[in-house]
Amino acid sequence: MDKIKLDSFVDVYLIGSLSSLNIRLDHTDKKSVSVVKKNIGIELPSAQKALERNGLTLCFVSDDEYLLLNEKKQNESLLNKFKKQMNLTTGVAENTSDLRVWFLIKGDQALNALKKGVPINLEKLQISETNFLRTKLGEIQINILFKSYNEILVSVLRSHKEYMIDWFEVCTKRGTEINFDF
Amino acid sequence: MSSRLPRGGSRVNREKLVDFRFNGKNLKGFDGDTVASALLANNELLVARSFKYHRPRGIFTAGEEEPNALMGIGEGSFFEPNIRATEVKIKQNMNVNSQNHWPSLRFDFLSINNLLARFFAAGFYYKTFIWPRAAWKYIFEPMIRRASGLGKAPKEYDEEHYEHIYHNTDILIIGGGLAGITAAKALRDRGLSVMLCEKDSVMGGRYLQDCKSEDRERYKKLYESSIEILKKSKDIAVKLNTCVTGIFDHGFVLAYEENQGLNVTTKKALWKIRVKNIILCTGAIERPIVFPDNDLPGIMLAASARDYLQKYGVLLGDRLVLTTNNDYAYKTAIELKQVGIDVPVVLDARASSDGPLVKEAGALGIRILFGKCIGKVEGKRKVDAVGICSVNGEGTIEELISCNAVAVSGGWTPNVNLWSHCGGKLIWDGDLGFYRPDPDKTPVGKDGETNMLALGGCAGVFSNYDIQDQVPRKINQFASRLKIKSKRYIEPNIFSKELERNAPPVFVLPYGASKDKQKRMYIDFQNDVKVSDLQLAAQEGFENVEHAKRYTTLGMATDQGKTSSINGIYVLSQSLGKSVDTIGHTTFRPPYKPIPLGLIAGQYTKKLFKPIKKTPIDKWNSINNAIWEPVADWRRAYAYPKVNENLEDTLHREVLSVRKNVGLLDSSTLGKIMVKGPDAGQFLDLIYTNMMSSLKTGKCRYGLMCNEAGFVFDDGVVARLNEQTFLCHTTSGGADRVYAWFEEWLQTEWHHLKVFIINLTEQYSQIAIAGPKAREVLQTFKSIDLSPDKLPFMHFMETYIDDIWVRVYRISFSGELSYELAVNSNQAEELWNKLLKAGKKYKIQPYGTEALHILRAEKGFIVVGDETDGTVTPQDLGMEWIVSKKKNDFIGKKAFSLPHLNARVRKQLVGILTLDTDKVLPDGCHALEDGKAIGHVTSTYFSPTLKRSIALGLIENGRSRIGSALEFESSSKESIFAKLVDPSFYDMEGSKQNG
Amino acid sequence: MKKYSISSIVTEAFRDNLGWEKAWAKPKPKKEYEVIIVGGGGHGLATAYYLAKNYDVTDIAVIEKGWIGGGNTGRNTTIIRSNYLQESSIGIYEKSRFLYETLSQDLNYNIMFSPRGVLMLCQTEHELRAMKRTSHANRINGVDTKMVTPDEVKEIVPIINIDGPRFPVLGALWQPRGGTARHDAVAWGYARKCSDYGIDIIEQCEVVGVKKKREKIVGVETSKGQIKAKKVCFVAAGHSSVLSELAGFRLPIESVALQALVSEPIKPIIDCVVMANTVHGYLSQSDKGELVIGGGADGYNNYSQRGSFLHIEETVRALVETFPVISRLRQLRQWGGIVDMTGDRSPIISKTPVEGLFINCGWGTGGFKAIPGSGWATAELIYNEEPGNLAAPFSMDRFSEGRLIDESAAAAVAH
Amino acid sequence: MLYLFCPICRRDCDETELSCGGQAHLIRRDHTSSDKDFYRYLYERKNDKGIIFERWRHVYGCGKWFHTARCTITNQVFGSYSAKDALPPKSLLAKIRSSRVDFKGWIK
Repeated sequence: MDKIKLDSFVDVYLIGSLSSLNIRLDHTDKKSVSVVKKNIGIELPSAQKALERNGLTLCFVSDDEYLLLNEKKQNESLLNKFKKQMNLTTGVAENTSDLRVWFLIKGDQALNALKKGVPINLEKLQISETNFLRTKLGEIQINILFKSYNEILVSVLRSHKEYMIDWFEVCTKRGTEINFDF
Repeated sequence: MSSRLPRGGSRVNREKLVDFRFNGKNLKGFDGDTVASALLANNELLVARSFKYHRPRGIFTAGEEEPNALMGIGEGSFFEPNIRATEVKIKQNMNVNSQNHWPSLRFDFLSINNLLARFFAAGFYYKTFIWPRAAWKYIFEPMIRRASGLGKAPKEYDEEHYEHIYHNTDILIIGGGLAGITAAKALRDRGLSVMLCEKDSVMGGRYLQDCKSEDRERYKKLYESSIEILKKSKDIAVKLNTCVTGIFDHGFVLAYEENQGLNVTTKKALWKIRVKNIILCTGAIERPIVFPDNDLPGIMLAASARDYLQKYGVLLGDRLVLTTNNDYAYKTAIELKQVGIDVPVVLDARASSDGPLVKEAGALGIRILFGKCIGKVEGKRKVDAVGICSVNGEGTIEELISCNAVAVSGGWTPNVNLWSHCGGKLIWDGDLGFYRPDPDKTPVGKDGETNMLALGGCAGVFSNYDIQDQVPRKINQFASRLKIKSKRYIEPNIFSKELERNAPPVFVLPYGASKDKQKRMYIDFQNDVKVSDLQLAAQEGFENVEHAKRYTTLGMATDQGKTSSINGIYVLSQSLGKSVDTIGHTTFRPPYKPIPLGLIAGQYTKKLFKPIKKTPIDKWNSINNAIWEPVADWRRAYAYPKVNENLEDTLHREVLSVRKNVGLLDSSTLGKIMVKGPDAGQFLDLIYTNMMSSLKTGKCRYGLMCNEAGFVFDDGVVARLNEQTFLCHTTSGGADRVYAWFEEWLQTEWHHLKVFIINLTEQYSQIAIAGPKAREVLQTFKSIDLSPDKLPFMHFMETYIDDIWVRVYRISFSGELSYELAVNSNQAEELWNKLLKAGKKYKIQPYGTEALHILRAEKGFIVVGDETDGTVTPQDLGMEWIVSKKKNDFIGKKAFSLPHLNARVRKQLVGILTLDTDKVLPDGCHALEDGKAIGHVTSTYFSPTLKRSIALGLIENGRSRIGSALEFESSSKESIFAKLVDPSFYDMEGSKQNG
Repeated sequence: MKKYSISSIVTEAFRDNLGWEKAWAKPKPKKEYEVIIVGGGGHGLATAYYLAKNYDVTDIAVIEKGWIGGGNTGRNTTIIRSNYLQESSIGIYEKSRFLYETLSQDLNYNIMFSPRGVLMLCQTEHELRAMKRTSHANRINGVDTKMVTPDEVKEIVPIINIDGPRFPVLGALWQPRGGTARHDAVAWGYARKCSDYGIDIIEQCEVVGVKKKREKIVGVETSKGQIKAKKVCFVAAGHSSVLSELAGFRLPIESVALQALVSEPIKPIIDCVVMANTVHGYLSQSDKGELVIGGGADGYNNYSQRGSFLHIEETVRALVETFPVISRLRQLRQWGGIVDMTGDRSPIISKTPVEGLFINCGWGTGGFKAIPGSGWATAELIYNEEPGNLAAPFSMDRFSEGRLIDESAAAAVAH
Repeated sequence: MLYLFCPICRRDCDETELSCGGQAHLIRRDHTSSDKDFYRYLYERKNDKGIIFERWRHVYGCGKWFHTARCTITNQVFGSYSAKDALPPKSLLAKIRSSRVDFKGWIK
């Protein structure tokens, strides 16, 4: 994870790919739901939420689509087993690690950086437990995973990586902070 | 002669001089001066020329409602035309220039229009310039266009940094005057997020300027304490220098932040705010009375003359006559008198008035004449004297008063633009003479409930006492309506009751003005719309207010009628003999004040304009100087020219390298959609025209997708990974469209099918290796066995190249022996380089999309988007074989059975070989049969393989014409003749690709 | 009708212009007319004018629910061109452009038709090929257009940025005799001539019901009482579905908001019309000096004459990228009209299931350029009760007979 | 700018995140239907000036389709409901009738 050299009011780190699985299942199908619970050990999160347990984060994308992120090497074998079992049910789990590229935005102006392109009420989210949003940033799709109010993980399609770096350079330039007069 | 007082001016810092240039003259102002106040301080009364008659124009107001003082400011890439001098603060060495005159501001050649004004009444250009016909194009229009427009456009590209900022708030208070501040205090600590936008650089609005000197201390204390309260409360955020410019549906608000003072680099930001409720406190704008010669420089709105005195210590003139119909304007006379300015007379249109301000003016020895108004103004490019006449009668002059400034006030008009942008209606207040918001027809939010509350000046409530009395009450009602549970807000009212300012409304004086005078009574200063113009519009039948506005261009200038539309509507109503409220008013539209186009574009221009998608092999492509071609959002390598190799040679080299040796193509942009589930086969049978459920695991099958109307819209190879999983490949341009198409059918029509899809387009990259030596190159890797029986045509296998996992498809778009290698994107560049190294001794070369187009055209394969344009069916393409006869239902089946797709003459795909083999048919040229077009060319190239030109085309009953020759028209007048053949020119039996 | 000319202006100038008459009379509606035209926009008034001029039918009422020229006629970007792809489209749009050339003289009303040229940019290989196909179709059907190279584009429009970098200009289709006209003047010019022919123009008169007897038109119910007629023609653009619902049949159209904006007036910087379909924006400069900018239509049904800011933003961003010098010019005003989009983006000039009831609608985003030709063809249809060769391809049942005239598909973008 | 509630993501979505899918509850006509019904399905639309039921897809978010009831004159939105519902739910029709007395109910 190396820091991108930017004259910016937040710190931006390029993480690159994170080992991840796209999961799709019918949550009324007991078998596939139990496969997830047994292998991953995390409840299916509700809308806008992401639940984390020892290096695995399960994010809600829609009522039949979830994104599973893995930050610990030793979970790899567990994931492969899960993938096999899942694909035997009516659901599906597919490796999508190369699909996205992740960035980390750090700093207390992190939320303000996103306000330059995300048309959502970011302040309203209770940042207590992790929130996960899939929305738009300017003209591209973005995933936002709130670790805390000043530490936000974002990901875009890998083909938008350079566009995203340009976006940080333009939109988080020092001096363009969002400030209120009082 | 306007000048600067030795002391005073709350906005200026007299220690800091600022040099600036006006029309080349070096002038001085103070830090904090606007261009307007600085010009007035230097006795620059003449500042502009009007649009139509080029009459001399002076500064008329002190705010964004200014119709006259428009300047070109700045240099080079920061130059900007049509800037209101009243809004921009002067900066060191700022270069200000007046506009729309030649050779100079003082001597403007085009002011001859003014002499010929009688011939240029409203709408004259509809009645003339008709004969002779060509004259309009060659003489009249060029002449009019050269004289049109105000400022000059910038020459250089804009270096400014603009930005869009999204924000959400429960309550947005627009305007930081007394009403806004009181509303903010009343709304704090209620668990609501409140945002207040104030367009000025300081809060307070008018109530500090308009107060009497003895109240100043009391008001100042209230102001300071209020600001302290707002600063301390967490849930209130205040933005200065931010003007709300537009209200849209569902609580979407645009605000333009333009802070000129602070050192922030973002000088210009467009705030996109979502709000639940809006508290409108935008105050009111003073309205002039229309009198003869009222457009001379030196004539100004009464309150604005006072603003210049108090904010900038600037005097409009040292002998000022006030003409008004209300008590409130007397403050201007009083305050100017108190600084020693001679106020020879106050002309009051009313019969009498005993208000305190009138008494105070009398006590100061100011002569007050009731029932009088201005009958004429003398002076060339400035005011020398005014003629007094009675308000009734046709305006004969009773007395001439020499003076060099005139202040005028016809009362105040509530600022209702923002109320009206999104559904809010207005009602006419007959006795006060203005439109104000109709409390029963408010703008509504998404839920149909009212979402805007107008308070203070913009609701027609002007006096401080009334505002302080009503605002807390209205806010508490508003809070209870929104079921916001919290204590009622009460605030002591420190203001004293004041007399009503607007007295009986007066719009145009004298009432019986003669025809000649009416031609010198200006309503819209910038577009030179006179009282006589509106009378002419009414006379000619343009009775609807919208017709009158368009016919006379009233209120169509850059101030959008802020100080002129009410007076214009009054004159129209008098001419038609109808009451003003039956006339109605024109529509208020965003933006409230003009905003830069660059601001609307925001930061998403230049580098961030329309995001480019780059493949994992993009870096290699750019290093090897690929020419780029935009395909959907991607950029793809079009060709890889060598140093000073022309494009034609590059394409020939790349095509022949595939035909003779082996070529490498970056086709990562191919759409890749995984379809998984027990009903996956059944779903794909419904989507594709041919059977997919019968596809065996490990095999591939080419498929065509049509829409319900039977027209082809995408194609690609489908591979069956296992019993429940298919991988559908689509065209690059169609990837997202097809994914959305699958989701639409699965979610809204066939939601009983147990199928899930995942868009894996960017998870895998795809590298095509094609040519006679393709297999040999791959065989150099020990770990891989591609013998024909191991991997026959239209099959795939998963294997490893060294340690890189790949899925090798034996499919071919070029017609050669070819493999497409799917690899996880992170290892794509590594594999690409491995293949190049391995293929070196086989003379491997990369080829681009154009070479691919030539290769597939030689083979006769179609490209969706070239051969098809959304009106072409599989049958037209001669692909009946791909339309399943057995399937019960699929998208397009009904359409194929329709009479029109079969009976009528259809354009069919054919190959076209020109008789002269060197002649290449032009792109998109048409086939002719006795003069009528019967078809067009869809793809046309010179084929390096066959050393002749080839083309594909869609020709009426094409297949039955095969063998015959046809005439093709071309731009160079002589036709080209060509023979129609089967649409395939190379290796028809497919021995190469199947070998 | 008092003739407009320089001499009449001079004589009137010396008597305070008191001699000018009403441009069009404001009669009360009669009980019955031979023909009622519902919709007082450009197309409606032109239909009435050509009924009188070509077939001297003058017992006509043009009824308008608001004020004439107040609908799309007063809200468009005034572009006139005929460089279409399909032969039947070329027929009607070229006829219109041809009639526009002499309209000022025919109506004795200066509509300021300015044949200053229309440039349609090609910014992708695909669009270049599609435009070349159109240029060939134009040449065969007698429309004077030609492809021009990027350098020629730069010559015609010096302020254009042809080098991208995102979408470099690869060429353009140039129609020198396309151009613009003053939209209000077209409506008022036709209205004045119609009134002179004795045609009744009735404003503030909304149709609230349709009277039929066994699927044959009898008349219409309006806010000013019932009016009978042998023939009725709906020419109401965005409100066509509202009227067809009253008459008991449905149309293949959707009404959406189409927005436009003008900048503050500046000295001339661009003399022709430039259209950039790939990035969705088009631009011309009026004779007052304002840049007139238009873009794509909204994506959802909407009768509110207000659109979404997102389209203004997309269009302006595309044009600032294509003409960087306009970045510091300021938007003066924005507005929206309700356009009626058909399935194949081509108009409907046709009989309807109700005998004696005709309809002219479906012009979508391209109605202004077709006003004279549409009026001509609709007059022919109403008079003969059978469509002439201009209107024939645009019958309502072309959808059920699959004779689609698809203009947008070819360019793969909304034209 | 519309601000529609996505029932899946349980939040209001800016119009720029969505794409409209036109008239809701069109019944798909397959090969067994008459030519006339098929053309109506492809091209004929209600295009009402008033309350309409339309389809939206949350393209930049969950990717799910949903239905909304919206007035095309004032852009008032009465509610969103699932893409799986073949008809507008009764509760929604009641809510519309309560605020719009002239509402003629759901017409095919």
